[in-house]
Amino acid sequence: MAAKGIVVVKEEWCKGCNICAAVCPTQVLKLDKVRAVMTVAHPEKCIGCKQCEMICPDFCIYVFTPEEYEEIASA
Amino acid sequence: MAAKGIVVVKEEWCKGCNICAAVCPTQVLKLDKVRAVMTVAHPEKCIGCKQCEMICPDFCIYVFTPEEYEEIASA
Amino acid sequence: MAKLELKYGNHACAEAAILAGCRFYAGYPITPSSEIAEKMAELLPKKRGVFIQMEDEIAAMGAVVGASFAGLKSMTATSGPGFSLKQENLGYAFMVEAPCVVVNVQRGGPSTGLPTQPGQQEIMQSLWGTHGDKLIPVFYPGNVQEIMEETIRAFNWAERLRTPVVLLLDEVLGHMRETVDVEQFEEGKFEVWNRKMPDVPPEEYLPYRPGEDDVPAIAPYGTPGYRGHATGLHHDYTGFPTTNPEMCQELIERLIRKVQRKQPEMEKNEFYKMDDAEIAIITFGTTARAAKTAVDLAREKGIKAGLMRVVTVWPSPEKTIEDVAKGVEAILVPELNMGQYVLEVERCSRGACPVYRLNRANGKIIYPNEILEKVEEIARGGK
Amino acid sequence: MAKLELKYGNHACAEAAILAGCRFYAGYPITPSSEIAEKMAELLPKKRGVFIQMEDEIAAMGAVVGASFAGLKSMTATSGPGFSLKQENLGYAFMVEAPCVVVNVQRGGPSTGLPTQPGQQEIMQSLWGTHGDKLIPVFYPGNVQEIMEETIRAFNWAERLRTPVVLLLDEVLGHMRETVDVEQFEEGKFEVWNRKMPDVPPEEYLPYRPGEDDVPAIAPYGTPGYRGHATGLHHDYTGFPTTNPEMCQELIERLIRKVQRKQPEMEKNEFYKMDDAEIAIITFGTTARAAKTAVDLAREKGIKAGLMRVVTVWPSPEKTIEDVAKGVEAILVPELNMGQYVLEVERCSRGACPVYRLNRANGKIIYPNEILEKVEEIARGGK
Amino acid sequence: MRYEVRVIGSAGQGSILAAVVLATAAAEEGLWATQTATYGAAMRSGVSLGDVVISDQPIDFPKTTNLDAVIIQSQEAYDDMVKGKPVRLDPECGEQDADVLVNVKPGALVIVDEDLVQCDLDCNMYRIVEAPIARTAAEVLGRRQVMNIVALGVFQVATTLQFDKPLISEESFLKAIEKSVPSRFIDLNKNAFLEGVKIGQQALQKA
Amino acid sequence: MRYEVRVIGSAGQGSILAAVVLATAAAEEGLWATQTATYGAAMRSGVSLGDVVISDQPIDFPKTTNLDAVIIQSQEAYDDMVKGKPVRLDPECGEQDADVLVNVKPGALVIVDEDLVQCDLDCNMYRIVEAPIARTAAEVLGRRQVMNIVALGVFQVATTLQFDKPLISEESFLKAIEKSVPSRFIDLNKNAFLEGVKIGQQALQKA
Amino acid sequence: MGTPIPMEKIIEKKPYFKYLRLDKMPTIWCPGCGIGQAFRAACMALDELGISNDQVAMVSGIGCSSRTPGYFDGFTLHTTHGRALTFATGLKLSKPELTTLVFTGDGDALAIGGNHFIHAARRNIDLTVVLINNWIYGMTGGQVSPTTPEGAYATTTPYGNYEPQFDIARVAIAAGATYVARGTAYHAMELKKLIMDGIKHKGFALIEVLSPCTIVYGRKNRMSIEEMYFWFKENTIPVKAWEKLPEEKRAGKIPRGVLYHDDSRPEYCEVYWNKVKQLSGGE
Amino acid sequence: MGTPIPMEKIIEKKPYFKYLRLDKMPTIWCPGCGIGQAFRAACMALDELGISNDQVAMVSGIGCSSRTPGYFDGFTLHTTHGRALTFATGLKLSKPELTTLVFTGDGDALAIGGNHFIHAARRNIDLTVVLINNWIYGMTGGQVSPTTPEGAYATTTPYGNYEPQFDIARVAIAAGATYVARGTAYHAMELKKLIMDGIKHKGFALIEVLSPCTIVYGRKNRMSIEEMYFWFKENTIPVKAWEKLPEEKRAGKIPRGVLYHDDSRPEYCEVYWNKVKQLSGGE
Ligand SMILES: Cc1ncc(C[n+]2csc(CCOP(=O)(O)OP(=O)(O)O)c2C)c(N)n1
Ligand SMILES: Cc1ncc(C[n+]2csc(CCOP(=O)(O)OP(=O)(O)O)c2C)c(N)n1
Ligand code: SF4
Ligand code: SF4
Ligand code: SF4
Ligand code: SF4
Ligand code: SF4
Ligand code: SF4
Ligand SMILES: [Mg+2]
Ligand SMILES: [Mg+2]
Repeated sequence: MAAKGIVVVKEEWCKGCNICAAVCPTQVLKLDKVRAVMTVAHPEKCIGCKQCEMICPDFCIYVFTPEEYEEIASA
Repeated sequence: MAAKGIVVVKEEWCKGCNICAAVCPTQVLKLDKVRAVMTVAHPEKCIGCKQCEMICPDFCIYVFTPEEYEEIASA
Repeated sequence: MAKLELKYGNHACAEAAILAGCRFYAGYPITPSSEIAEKMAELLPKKRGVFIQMEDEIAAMGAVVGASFAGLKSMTATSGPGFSLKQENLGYAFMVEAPCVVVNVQRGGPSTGLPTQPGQQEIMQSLWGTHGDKLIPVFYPGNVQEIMEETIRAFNWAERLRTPVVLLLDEVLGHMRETVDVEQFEEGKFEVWNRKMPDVPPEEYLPYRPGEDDVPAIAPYGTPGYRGHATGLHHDYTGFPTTNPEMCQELIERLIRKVQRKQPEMEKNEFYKMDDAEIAIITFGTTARAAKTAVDLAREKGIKAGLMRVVTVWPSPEKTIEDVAKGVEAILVPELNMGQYVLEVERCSRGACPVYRLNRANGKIIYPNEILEKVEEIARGGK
Repeated sequence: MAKLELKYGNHACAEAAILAGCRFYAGYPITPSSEIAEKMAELLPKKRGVFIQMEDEIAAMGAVVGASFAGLKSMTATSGPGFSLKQENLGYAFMVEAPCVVVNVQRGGPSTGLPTQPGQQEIMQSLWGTHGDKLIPVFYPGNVQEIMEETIRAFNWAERLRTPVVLLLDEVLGHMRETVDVEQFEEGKFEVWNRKMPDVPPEEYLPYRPGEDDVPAIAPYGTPGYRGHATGLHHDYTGFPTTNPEMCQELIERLIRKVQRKQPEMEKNEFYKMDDAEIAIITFGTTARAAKTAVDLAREKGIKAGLMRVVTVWPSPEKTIEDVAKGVEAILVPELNMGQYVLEVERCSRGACPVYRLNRANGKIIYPNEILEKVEEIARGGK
Repeated sequence: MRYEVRVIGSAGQGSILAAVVLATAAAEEGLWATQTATYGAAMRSGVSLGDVVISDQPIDFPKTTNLDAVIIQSQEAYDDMVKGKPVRLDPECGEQDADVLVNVKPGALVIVDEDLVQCDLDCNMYRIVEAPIARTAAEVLGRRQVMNIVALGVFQVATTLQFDKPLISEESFLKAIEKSVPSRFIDLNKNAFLEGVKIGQQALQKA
Repeated sequence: MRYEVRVIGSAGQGSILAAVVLATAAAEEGLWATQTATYGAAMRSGVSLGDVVISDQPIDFPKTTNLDAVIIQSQEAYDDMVKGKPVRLDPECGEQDADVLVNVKPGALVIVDEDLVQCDLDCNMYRIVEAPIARTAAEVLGRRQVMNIVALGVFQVATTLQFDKPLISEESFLKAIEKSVPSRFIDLNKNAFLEGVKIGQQALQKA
Repeated sequence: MGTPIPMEKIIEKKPYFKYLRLDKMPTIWCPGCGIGQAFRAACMALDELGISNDQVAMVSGIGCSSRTPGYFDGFTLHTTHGRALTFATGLKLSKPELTTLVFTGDGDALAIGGNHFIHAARRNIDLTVVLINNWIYGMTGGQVSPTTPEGAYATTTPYGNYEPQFDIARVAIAAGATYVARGTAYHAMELKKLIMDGIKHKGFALIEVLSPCTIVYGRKNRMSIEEMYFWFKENTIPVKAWEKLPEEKRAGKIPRGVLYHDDSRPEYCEVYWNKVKQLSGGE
Repeated sequence: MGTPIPMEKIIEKKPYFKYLRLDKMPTIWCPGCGIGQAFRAACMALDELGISNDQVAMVSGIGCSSRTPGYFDGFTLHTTHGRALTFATGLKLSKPELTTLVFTGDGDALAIGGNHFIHAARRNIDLTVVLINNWIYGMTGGQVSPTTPEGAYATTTPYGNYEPQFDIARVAIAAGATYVARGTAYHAMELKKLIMDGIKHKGFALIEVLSPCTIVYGRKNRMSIEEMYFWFKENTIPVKAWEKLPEEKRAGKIPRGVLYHDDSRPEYCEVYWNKVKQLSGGE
């Protein structure tokens, strides 16, 4: 199944609080406990619900539609 | 008609605010405007209702029953 | 000829504030300063300015600083107890460089003290009342005419140096009426200084980058493009907090230096018969008026007394006091307190001559003959 | 042998307060003093004492005075911003002669400043922070052992003189752990003074009639028959307001005199290698610890340096400083501020020798080698 | 020239307002003036007073020390100012024993209400003017409250005892009244002043 | 005798607690000690450190100026302490170029985590002890958090490099742990300390 | 009849006079000022409750109303402006056995002292607060207060007041007060009863007393002493009656009586000292 | 996927990022701290309302929550503890055209700042106050606050908290606030809406944000970050639903949403400046 959302984590700002992973309905996210930053463990499962983005208190996880992502990644 | 109450004004404390006279139902009291103290102008009219005593903000007008008055005046 | 008008001290202060461009007043009533607020409540709305009576003195001081950031010349007035409460936010105003004028009409203290009587008991508190280090100008006029002059001067220096300025009065000055020569307060006849605006484009704007005069040009809040941050924490040129020791040291040094370096220009004293004086009286405000008369009385008795009336109380005229001390045989410092400015005089005179005191803090002013007696005593070599 | 225990500065202060008999604490949290409150919150309920966190520092100071009138030894602790807010009620405590202890763990100022870093910036504010005149004892220990000693001493003098006492610490002292020889704090091994009770029957009782020591014996509120009144207004022996000038003058003079006359007994300094010193360092608290090491370093280099560490900051050891000044070639006053106690040293030394400064107010402490450098410079005759 | 005046009375008699009007009139006249006040401790009771210093030059010490004139509005106020009996008196004065006022210059003008104040002053020491001030206020003007302004009228003419013309002109007083009292009371107060001038003249003639 | 120790690591590695335990142990031993701390400006990031001064006499200056020992818990902390490369090196050290630590005495004890810190020190200048501290904490004790206490164990034995016996006895450390950590964690920490002693001994043998 | 009778004789018949410091009388208040009414009501309440002078502390801040303790023969404390409740909290918590009254004004309690007011209410500490609401700062000569009616004149509202008012009772209840009542200087006996119930109540009790500032407020707003007293008579109604009024008829009318009473919440000192008992190992 | 994309690109798609001072990020707040949530909600609200950076002032006191203005690219003022509303009042009254937000904490606004809080509400001045209620003094390391739940642990309540709490919304309404809402850090989009309505409202608007102090409060009370967020999810319900709940089922549940809204009362600055217009002779 193709991902409905593309998730990007800005590691420099991430504090590893894990709350984004806790709310993700499809277990896309996984905390790297050693570095204490969030990682996108199962990108393919993302349904693009943006719950992670909306709960992140640190402005550091972003969800794009594949189209949006295409646009910004290619630029 | 004999007075039902005997009214005494402690002049040293009286500030002449006139509120006791204003509430007296039988016009017993009258302000001495020159000295700015309350006087008992019509003692005979007093019905002993104590309204004057109860409204005086300066603890300086007292109403006694004739018996009480007898007792303290004679002592 | 002089254009004389009888003015009430506290009202004169309010009127002069308006002349200086004050357009914001926040206060909380307290005897003997309340008439300043009352006059401001009457005048400001007509001048399209803001008057607000706040819930307490702390709030008043806060509102004044808020208005200052909006670009308005702003002021508050109080007396001892209120002055104590304003100290924390006064320190904040110093730290964030918010120009404003704080008037303290001194009454008798300590604590509630003698609310309707005069004192000169906040001389030291004006300098040391807030936690941390601080140096702000403190002016203390001696008559109603000068209340007007000094109020204007207080606003001018506040704006020029971007600093709070304290204006000390005392109950006698605040509550007296006196003829004022109003001619000098006609439009255009007195100077009004305004704060410096940034002369760089928004991209280059740093609100706490000092100019050559050590004063930064901060744009009023709301000026498009010139956004900025201010904090009572130690901060760098951007206005943001820093704990970098060099930056912090530079900040506190600059805040003090920007005032200190203007001390010579700010210094204001009245000298009366000092040229050949052997006994110098150093004092201020209402007490100085008694002292001036005392000087005349002493001269009549053949004692060469003179007066140095200090108007700019802080930063103190260190050098001038030292010079005076070197030129006389004794100094007398009469004050309506238990000995405050005398400490500064003792310090500055560096042992050059003995320094005597005449103190009182019971709500009564010092009369000329009392100063005279003390002067005679000193002349006789006593005490 | 010494019974050593590692204690945290702020906790040591709280523990010592309990030892001194403190049974009431009201406070409002602020870095770096909060641990005093936290320790009190833990200890007091177990000692049948009262702990309350009030809504702000003003309230805390008020509650402390209220409890003092109830007869409890009481205390509050804060840092700069809170100390500013307490000033009005501290002046009230002085005026009504309510014994209590106010601890100020000094951080970096002014304003919010550097909350987690040390400062010595409230030296002057301790004396001049409130409106009106005031003289209260101010003690400043130099290590954790002494924090305990001085806390007890602060309570003792507060009770004996019926006055608020200020205990200054600094962030380094408050936040450090250090071995303490606890033996001297075992029961019965240290002195505890309690306030004097009236020795007259209720009919003759006047709460503000001073004893021979200028201190009145005021009964705790609730003592049957010994009713009384207290006010921050000037008052007579009955405690009721008066504007009688003689009575008012007598009151303010007595309030200051009762402290001043005990100055010799209260004075406490540490002298280190002062006997033959040519350069004296005068300082206190954390800075004095660096200075002591600097003295040793200077001596190693053949410079006769010595240290006078002031523990009783106010009333200041005027006479002692003057004597020191007369006996040395120069004095250096290093402080974590922009120049405060140095003014008092300048004043007291009356020009007897030059007085040099070493100031810093950026949150960093002064290190021994920095003092050494300054001492060397002075020894070389420079600056 | 330094001229010191005190208006003294019981609280509520408007002594301070009279002092304000007087100082304002002096300013109108082109003179320098200071006006200070002292209240009793309580709000309603006790003596209160307004002091005025007038000079042809800027004034140093703004409070009075040595009064040139005093207007006494009540017995309480009079008693407050009496220092005591002088031991030796000028026999011409006719009295064995007389009162002396605190801080009042010999030769000073002393204006007293002839009905309200029983004074026993050393008449050789002061220029005493007694006039029916309160009575004029109550009976002629119908408002006892304006006695303070009536007193000023008396003062205005009485200064001719000390100077060759009144110290301050009538016009200046009238202008000062305009500036100092609420508009609805201006006429009443102007009349009060003019009545005061009248009884002042009568008193001077009598004396 | 004045002996200065620093425990340094990233925020959250318990450097300050280790310093507290060390100072407490010194007190148990009958020595005088001071312990001070420095935090970074931010709460969660940056280096934090705990300093301890130990002496057989009361201590004047309570902060460290010239360290006798340093325990380095993270690369970030290591980098923070490196002053730079000394120009000339003792050739025996085998390296061309080596790091020098700020405010650390020549001959000082430097304890580093062999997995977490890549250090490049002038080995002639310091007594370097490298041990698998974090690994022992995580693997042997099951709790990476106690690495600070493991490090203290290493330190305890390592002081024999500077003195003829350990500066502070095991017993004093164990008592100090009892006094310093919440009761439910005492055993864990004691074990951590003892494991630290073990790997410390191994490291010394290797060295 | 009006003839002088020795004070002791009079006092004999007025038992509440034992609370007066007779040597300090007359009070400094202006003629007709309602503060005296509130003071008498408090004295009568204490008398009726049989609480002796030695059992009462009275604390105040600064203001005309705050001068009351000076006339009360108990343990009295005249403190700083706005802070009475903080001193009272320290005193009461240290000596819970003292019946503690606080006399305060609208400015003292609600302007500068607003924070202490809401926090003392929140804690539900057993203080009886008599708040003299005279709509003005009396002592300092008539500046606007947080209870000055809209449109009224004060020295700092020369063009009429435009600031909204606090509803004191509402704020107190919202903050946590457990006894809230309103009386007036005109309704003397009712006021006594309200204060009495406030003292009996275990917890934070507020009695707001509508009181005429006859001289300062009255003059500024051209009301005579009598007009002011009669205004209270006309414009206040018992809360029971008020509750029955239809909404539209309530405008301009002020309810009097006990506005709120909740005995269910624990009192602060009790909670604290119970805690202490536990932790210090019993009595 | 997780691959680094230049920040400018990301921002392009997140218009509310224009309010961030990117060079000051990351924030100093602890992992998981809810303050960031409230901050984002405010940025999104401003963006949605089309208010530009140059039109906004943000004022705060002291506390973790009060650090917010440092990250907001507008006219920002980080003042003294408890006094934010006083500075904001001076600023807003002088420049009513500036949309003025105040970020504050439970301690800042309700402990030391309680007086300014009730007076700003009374005046009904047009400020939008975002009050981060995290039940604790976060910045100073976890002392009890006027909103700490009963029984909870704080550094100054080592035996559990026994002080009663303020109901913030109730106090605000009683004091005179005209828009009062409550949101949580968990309910991000709802929070944005509440703040948006608060900004739109002409008058004193309070948005209480229940927010986890993950490190200080969480640790003291042994709750993990997730537990704290889910607590808000479980224990708060929309006010509409809450109103329908029978009294006995309400216990332990906290209503979310707009708790009070009154558009009828005039706004303070408007009243003042209209007065000025009259007195100064029109525009
Ligand atoms: C810190 C401080 N600020 C201001 C004052 C001046 N002051 C004294 S009483 C008062 C207001 C009194 O008003 P209120 O509490 O209503 O009492 P009232 O006189 O009306 O009874 C003020 C502002 C003061 N004494 N202390
Ligand atoms: C006058 C003053 N008192 C105390 C402090 C210390 N202080 C700083 S923040 C704070 C409490 C913060 O609590 P809150 O407002 O709830 O903010 P939070 O950190 O929880 O977001 C305190 C007491 C201070 N800075 N100034
Ligand atoms: S957008 Fe939804 S599904 Fe995708 S990672 Fe975020 S929370 Fe999970
Ligand atoms: S919520 Fe944000 S800060 Fe927390 S782990 Fe996820 S991305 Fe990192
Ligand atoms: S008791 Fe009644 S009738 Fe008698 S004088 Fe008083 S009010 Fe009048
Ligand atoms: S009410 Fe009292 S004070 Fe007023 S006039 Fe009557 S007796 Fe005198
Ligand atoms: S000013 Fe007002 S409140 Fe004060 S005593 Fe006079 S009438 Fe009463
Ligand atoms: S201490 Fe609490 S409120 Fe402060 S940043 Fe950390 S989690 Fe947030
Ligand atoms: Mg009032
Ligand atoms: Mg909080």
